[in-house]
Amino acid sequence: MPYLLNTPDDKNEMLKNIGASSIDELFSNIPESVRLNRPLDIPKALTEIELSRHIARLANSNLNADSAVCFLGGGSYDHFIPAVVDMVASRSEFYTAYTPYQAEASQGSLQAFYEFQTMISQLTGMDISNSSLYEAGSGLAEAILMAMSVTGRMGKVLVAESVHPEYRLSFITYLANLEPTVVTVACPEGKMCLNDLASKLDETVSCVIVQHPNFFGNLEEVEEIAKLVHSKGALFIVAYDPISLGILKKPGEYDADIAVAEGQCLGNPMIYGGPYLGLLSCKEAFVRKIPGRLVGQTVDRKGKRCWVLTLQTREQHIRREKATSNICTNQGLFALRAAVFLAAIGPKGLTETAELCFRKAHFLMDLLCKIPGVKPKFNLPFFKEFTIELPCNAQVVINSLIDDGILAGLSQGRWSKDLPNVMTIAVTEKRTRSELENYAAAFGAAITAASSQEKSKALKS
Amino acid sequence: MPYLLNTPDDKNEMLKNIGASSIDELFSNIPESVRLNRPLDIPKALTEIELSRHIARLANSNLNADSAVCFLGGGSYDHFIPAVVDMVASRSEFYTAYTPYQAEASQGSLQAFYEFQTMISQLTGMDISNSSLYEAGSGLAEAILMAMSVTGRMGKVLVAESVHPEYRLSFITYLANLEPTVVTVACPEGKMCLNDLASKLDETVSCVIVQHPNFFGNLEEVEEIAKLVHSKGALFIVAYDPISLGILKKPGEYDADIAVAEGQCLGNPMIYGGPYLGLLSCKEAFVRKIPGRLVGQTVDRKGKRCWVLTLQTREQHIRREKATSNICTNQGLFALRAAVFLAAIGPKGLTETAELCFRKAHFLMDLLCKIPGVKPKFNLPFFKEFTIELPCNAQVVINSLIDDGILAGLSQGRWSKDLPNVMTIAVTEKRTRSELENYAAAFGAAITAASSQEKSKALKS
Amino acid sequence: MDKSQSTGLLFEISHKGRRCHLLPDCDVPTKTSAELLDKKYLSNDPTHLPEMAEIDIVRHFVNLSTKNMAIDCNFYPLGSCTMKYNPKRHERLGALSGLAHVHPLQDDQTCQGMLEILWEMQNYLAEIAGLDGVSLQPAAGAQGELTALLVAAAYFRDKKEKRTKVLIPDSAHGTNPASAAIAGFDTITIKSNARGRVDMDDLISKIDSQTAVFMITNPNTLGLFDEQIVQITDLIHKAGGLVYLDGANMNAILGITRPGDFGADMMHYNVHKTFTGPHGAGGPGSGPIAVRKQLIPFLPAPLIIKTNEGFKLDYDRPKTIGRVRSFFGNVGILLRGYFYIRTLGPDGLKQVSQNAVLNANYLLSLVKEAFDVPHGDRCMHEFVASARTLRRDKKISAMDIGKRLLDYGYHAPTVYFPLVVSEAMMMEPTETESKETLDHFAKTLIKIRDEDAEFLHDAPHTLDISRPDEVKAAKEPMLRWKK
Amino acid sequence: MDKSQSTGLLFEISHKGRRCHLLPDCDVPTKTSAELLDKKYLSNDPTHLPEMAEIDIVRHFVNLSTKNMAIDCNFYPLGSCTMKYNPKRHERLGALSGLAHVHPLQDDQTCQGMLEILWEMQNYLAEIAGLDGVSLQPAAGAQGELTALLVAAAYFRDKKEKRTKVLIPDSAHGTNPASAAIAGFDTITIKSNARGRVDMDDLISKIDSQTAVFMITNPNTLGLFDEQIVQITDLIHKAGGLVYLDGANMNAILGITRPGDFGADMMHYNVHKTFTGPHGAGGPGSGPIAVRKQLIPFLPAPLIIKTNEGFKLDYDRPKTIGRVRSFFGNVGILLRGYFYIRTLGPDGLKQVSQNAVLNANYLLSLVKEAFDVPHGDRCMHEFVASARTLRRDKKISAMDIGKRLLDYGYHAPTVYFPLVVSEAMMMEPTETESKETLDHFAKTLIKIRDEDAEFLHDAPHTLDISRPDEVKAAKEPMLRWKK
Ligand SMILES: Cc1ncc(COP(=O)(O)O)c(C=O)c1O
Ligand SMILES: Cc1ncc(COP(=O)(O)O)c(C=O)c1O
Repeated sequence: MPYLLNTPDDKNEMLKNIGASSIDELFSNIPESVRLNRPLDIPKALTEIELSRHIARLANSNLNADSAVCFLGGGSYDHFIPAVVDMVASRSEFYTAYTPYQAEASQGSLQAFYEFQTMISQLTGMDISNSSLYEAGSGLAEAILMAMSVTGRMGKVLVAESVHPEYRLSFITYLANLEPTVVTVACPEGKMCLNDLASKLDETVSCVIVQHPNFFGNLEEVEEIAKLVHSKGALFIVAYDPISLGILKKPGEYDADIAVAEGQCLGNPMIYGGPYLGLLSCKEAFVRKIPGRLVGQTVDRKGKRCWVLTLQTREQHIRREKATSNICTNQGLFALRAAVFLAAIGPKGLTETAELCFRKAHFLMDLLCKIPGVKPKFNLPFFKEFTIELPCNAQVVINSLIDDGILAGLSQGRWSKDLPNVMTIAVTEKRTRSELENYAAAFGAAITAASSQEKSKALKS
Repeated sequence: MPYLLNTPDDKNEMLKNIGASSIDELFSNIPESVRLNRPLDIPKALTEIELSRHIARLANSNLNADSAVCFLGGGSYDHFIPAVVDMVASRSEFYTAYTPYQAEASQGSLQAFYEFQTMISQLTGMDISNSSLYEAGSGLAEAILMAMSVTGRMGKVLVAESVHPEYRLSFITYLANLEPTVVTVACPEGKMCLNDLASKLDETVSCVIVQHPNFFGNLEEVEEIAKLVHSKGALFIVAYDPISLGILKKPGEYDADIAVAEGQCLGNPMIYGGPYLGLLSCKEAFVRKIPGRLVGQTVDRKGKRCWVLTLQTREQHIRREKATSNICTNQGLFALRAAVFLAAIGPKGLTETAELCFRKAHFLMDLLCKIPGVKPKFNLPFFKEFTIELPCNAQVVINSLIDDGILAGLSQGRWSKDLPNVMTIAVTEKRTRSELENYAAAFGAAITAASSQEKSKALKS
Repeated sequence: MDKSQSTGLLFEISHKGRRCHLLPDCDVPTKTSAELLDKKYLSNDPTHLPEMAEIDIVRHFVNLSTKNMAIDCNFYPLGSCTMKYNPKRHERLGALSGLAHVHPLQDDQTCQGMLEILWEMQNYLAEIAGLDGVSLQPAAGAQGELTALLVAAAYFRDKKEKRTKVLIPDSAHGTNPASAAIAGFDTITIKSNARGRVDMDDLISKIDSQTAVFMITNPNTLGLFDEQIVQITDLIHKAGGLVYLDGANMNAILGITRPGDFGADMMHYNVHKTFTGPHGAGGPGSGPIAVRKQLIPFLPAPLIIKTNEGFKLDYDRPKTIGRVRSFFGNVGILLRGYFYIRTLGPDGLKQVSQNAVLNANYLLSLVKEAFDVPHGDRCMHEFVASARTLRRDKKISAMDIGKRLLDYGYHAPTVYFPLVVSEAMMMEPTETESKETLDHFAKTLIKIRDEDAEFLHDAPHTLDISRPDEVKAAKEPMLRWKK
Repeated sequence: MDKSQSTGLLFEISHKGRRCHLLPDCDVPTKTSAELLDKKYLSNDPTHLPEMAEIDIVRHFVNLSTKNMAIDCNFYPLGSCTMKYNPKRHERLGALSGLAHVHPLQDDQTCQGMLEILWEMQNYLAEIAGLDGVSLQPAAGAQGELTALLVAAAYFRDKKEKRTKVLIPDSAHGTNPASAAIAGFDTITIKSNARGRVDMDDLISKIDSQTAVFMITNPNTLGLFDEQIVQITDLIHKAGGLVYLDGANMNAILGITRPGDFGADMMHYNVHKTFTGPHGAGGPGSGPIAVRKQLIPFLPAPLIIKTNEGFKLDYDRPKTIGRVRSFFGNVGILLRGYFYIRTLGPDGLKQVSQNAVLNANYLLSLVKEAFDVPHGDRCMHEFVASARTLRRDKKISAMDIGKRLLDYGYHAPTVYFPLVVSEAMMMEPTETESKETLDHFAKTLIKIRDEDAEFLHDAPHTLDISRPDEVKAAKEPMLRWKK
């Protein structure tokens, strides 16, 4: 059996030393009545050769961003991952270590996490950052719990309708049995309606959550929102796109209180949704309310600079039910990947990447909107993702582009019955002009086909 | 520019310290007349994103053992490479180190090479092994030079016709300007003709070279050959297949003097022919004549066991034109891979692998020979590779199987005009029964098609 | 050997103008963001990231890495963490483009292979649990706990029962009460008895009509299988409550007994423990939950179902609690769990537990000669020794021993947990270690016991640092580098 | 930290019955080898390989690896070896199935992408050399030398000229004379003059009608560009000989001057040096050769040609010397060279040499304050310092300094080569190092110079071992483990 080291001889010697006559005897205080007296009903063992063949077959059956041209976004993006990121993350010492509880045996990871915390703070212009949460959806839930604790307000939590529907559902689920109710602020024109916000904002509101750029790709009026929110003493929680900060104002510049993001775009593969990387940074004043692990700098007994997990009294293993969060295992390896990514891309690279995304997305938007019947859904500024309205069902168009090797975009109809003809398209720095032009051509053909099909269906019925 | 670290400011400071006014000045003693005063005519620089796209496109255009079912052999085989081999070889400390000249800074590699030397000795049953040569063809050339030196004989070198034609050509080329002449021993029935050997063997012969299993896959009569060769005081050099030693007699068991092999099969990718791994092991008596690097055990100044490059007076950097070989850079990383592979496969795994190859090859041979017109070319025992005769041109059949995703085998017509209808097929442990059955079915169909085409051609002409 | 040149902070190594990742020139004629966007959106503050060359980054992180201990380098008997070997084939297969580069919102028809693997994984985990339904969504054990408690709350709400209490043994992991709190429950602590099991009297006295869930870790954090389990689950069920199994210790019972069979209604797995997801110096994990039939309607959406047209994400779950995160789950870790289960098969998984328990008992048999082991001579996959006598007699603490072990190339056991044992040293060897390793380790422990106390207080002596000042770290928190 | 548990020899760790790589059951009904083969073929001797589990193998080699210094961890200024950074993208791309798993005997039509890359590589190397034809076949620099000399021999044979001598400067690398010997030539040594260049008088006196080839390394192993080169190549050509350039030092002159332009007729590249193939602790390398038009017919077969039906391996070369190895060449290293050339482009390659030379001169300017640098204030990509004064005055040798550098985290320079400088320390920083690194390194060198001689004789002090007994190793050779 692979991974098991005891030979029959070993076992006998060990049992002798233990004073047991058999391995079964070691399980004797498991009541007979609850023993499983049959083999588990799972498939029989595979050798590495067999497993590799089996998995290669299944993997090959999936379209993916290497085998197709990917325009999907919605929180997960086909950004380029420099090889140096994979190389560092594949170091045994990093990926097969546990949480750095023994500081002396973990200075490598502790220092890397401290660098991660610093870079996330630098990136966002916020004071401090924790050393990761699971991903953005539950990260927002943590941010809300934190805001409740900071403000002491158990009233409403306001969220823009333009926040990713899966993020919204995540924190609504987290809060289901707690006092606050989550109230949605309308976004009739693709971004948060400031009037609706003003009308719902009062002194019981602990926080307001906005995503910027939002789920449609549009930019929000974050500066005005921040002022409004702060005028009622609530906290402003923003969900940002880390890559966008190569161009756009940082959360710290527009006075966000807590900045949360999905860090997948920072050197992490899309891998069907996870593991991803929840980023949370905030103002210094909230430091003792922050969820998750924090690495701090200190000195050892000889005065040498070093790093440790700190402020652990916030955490569940000490504070139990009074902890700031229940999180234990976080996303260490992916925080490391993000740290390497940020060091590799640097300030110039981030700006260039953001600018490439921006220009290519706008180029594609322009191309698509030349197709008869296709038009921007909103007339709002956007970054790398945009939303258009088609003259036909978006999912039909998306399906028909699969054969062209194109993962064309997200149909908003998936989340909203009112938007069957609306789709959102993401463009990263990896896309080339010819990919964009081919896409537009295929898109045009698909629209023509789909429209005529719809018409003939309509005629028939 | 990637990989260049000096910024303009750095350069200025450095030039100041050097006392030069410009970088150009540093090149001033290159005569003007021979300067290249234009840019090199090579394509412009690509970023990592662009290079990755470019290479992925070219790589995808190649059939390979992952995308096709591979039955090609002839010295390079599609054996399975356990993941642990890649993992160890990707350790920065191993693959980005230089030759271990500074023993203190190289104990990792030195110990690994010592383990490699030991395992190659264990595998072959020979006394000692060096720490690698380039590959098998030039490895045989080195073995011949060594045999000349050991025996002091500058007369003939005898080689079986059944030795890999590229190996034969390699050492013939090496020896072109030296005294010995290479004489071929005939193999009319697919293995070395002992009578022909006896007739050509005399006291001037330094060595006799046999490959076992040979280029057709057949087993040679190594024990009888050894006796014959030794009876005239010549050395017996055998080229073996390392995997075959899970079943077959070891070179040490049949009294070979020098055993050479292609170590690609020991955990190294086929990668279109190289880098591969030349294995050379021999009797202890020849130790000071051995080509290439040797790692030896010793102690450090505190008596601690350690390892160093040793017997360097054999080598070119000390002995110059009198060295046992001109080899300097060898195949360190691939020797490491082989060491990991051998540790991973272990004695049982090697036997099981050999047995799987053997049985699957024999199964396929039986299946193919049920196809009308297909028959074994020789009636000789074989290991994992066998040679059959078709009723039509072998290359035509091979070409027609490409569309079935099958790399079908080697046409012997490539090397020998007399054998257009003969092909050699290799089967490794990776092949499954259904692959073999599919292959036989496709093969049968291809033969039918090819034969009828040949017939109609023949009719027409 | 000095490594300080490359292991300063990135920000100290940073050099103005250095670049690593270069971007292609823009190949579209579109205007720039400065031209197209209103100034109010554009940052006025330059990005303050370090400026590094690739070689600097590599040297920095490679040299940093060697300051870690890790399974691939060291025996790592960290109790409750199941630090088993992470097979290298998992990393190779998990990196295949057809898995690693699948977008989470791809349509089902474009990723049938992925869905097949995950659907199978749902089934395997249900079978191993002896339960009926599985959600692969939770990102780690703690989130699995929370998810299951939210499911329980929804279940009771659906049944119109108002139950507010979650009962938790004092030996439980901190995530249990923390999760209960977020799920809106009051937590009631249940005492352990002298044998390290649930104190039945205390339990019985605390069960009432408000009892929603009893959370039990079995084998518990002392490495003991609570043989009262059937009685306990009966009691809870009779009171109308549900039993939750914290599955962190599943490595002891795979294929031997199943939580569903001994009365648990819900549980989480730590795939990163039991099914060997690499721990990554603190994650990622994956914490799928398994539940009994009546709770399935409340599981988060989507689940994967098999239909005539292939595998599908099923969102049509009217009673679902919703979701606890975006996207499907921590697929990368689930894949590794799948690879592992497929590699071992039914017989192999059972042998995993048999050998994990054998190794722990063997280590216990070696260690008990030198250290107190308060809960007896037998254990499941781990046990808790105590340095209390040593502390009393020689002022040598569990921490001292743990730190000194580092010098000898062994990671420390989990110390000071569970809280119910003083000077606790919780040791979990796992099944992927050899008898030789355990022999050596035990010898080293005994050797350390006999070393000088002062010397031990200053241990480790051969690592890069020793005994960081944690008080200072917490009092004057420095959580980031600043110029 | 103690690593001895896992870094004993594999054979000592081996444990009877352990397994790592398991094989599937046989799925064909065929008989076994024991049934089908005559007993005389079957081994009677069980295989004596170590028996290991995967975790044992991983811990062993991972811990062993940390006993190496390497570019990814340390500045490695080993002269003549061009220890430049090995880009990580190369490893990723080189591992693609469509490259790594192509069989060498696949038909041309099945691997056009591979052939395209290699055909391009032939062209790039010809252009960089300023020569006309390229063979990618040789496995390393030494084999490139041999191949080219065999080509030269065939060329003269074809011309019916009997030329037996190869002239080689005394500063040349040992492979030069060793290759000449195998190619059947007599080697004649040419002196260096006081300026480290070819002694023209000696050269002229040794040129005669027997002169086949003059092998020159330029820049030479002292890091000096011999500005007499045009005069030298003219002399050789006039005598009817050919000029061979040892291209180990091409890193100094990429895009600045070309061997073909300064009169070389043949050369080899060390792709593993100049074009950054990872050195792998001793290989693999790749040593392609470039030659002038009249020599092309003699190059080994096959070359790649471009035809209307695509790229082809051309074996139809009637005058070819044959081949020097099986299969195409060290493709894995050639691919990395191709990746590198494509990443840098024409301007980048020139900057490589400019910065390599700048770095070497800068380091020289720092080092010369403390050490002799016998051949002056300027150099190309490397220079040779000498510890001769230090040796005389303080009994500190080049070896002592090299060994002490290890303690400081720097690999030693090449010591005692070239032979023409006593107490030589040959330093080649390469272009992939920063000014900061050079500053630090130079400071360290100067610091070492002032350390105690006795202390230095025993250096290194902080590595795993110190000063192995090489005499013992050679006198009583132990080349393998035995029970
Ligand atoms: C007993 C127990 N329960 C729960 C957890 C929490 O699991 P996770 O860290 O995956 O969130 C752990 C792990 O640390 C544990 O040991
Ligand atoms: C100047 C010089 N020539 C030739 C060689 C031989 O090259 P290789 O080691 O690739 O065979 C070397 C490298 O060691 C060298 O430095």
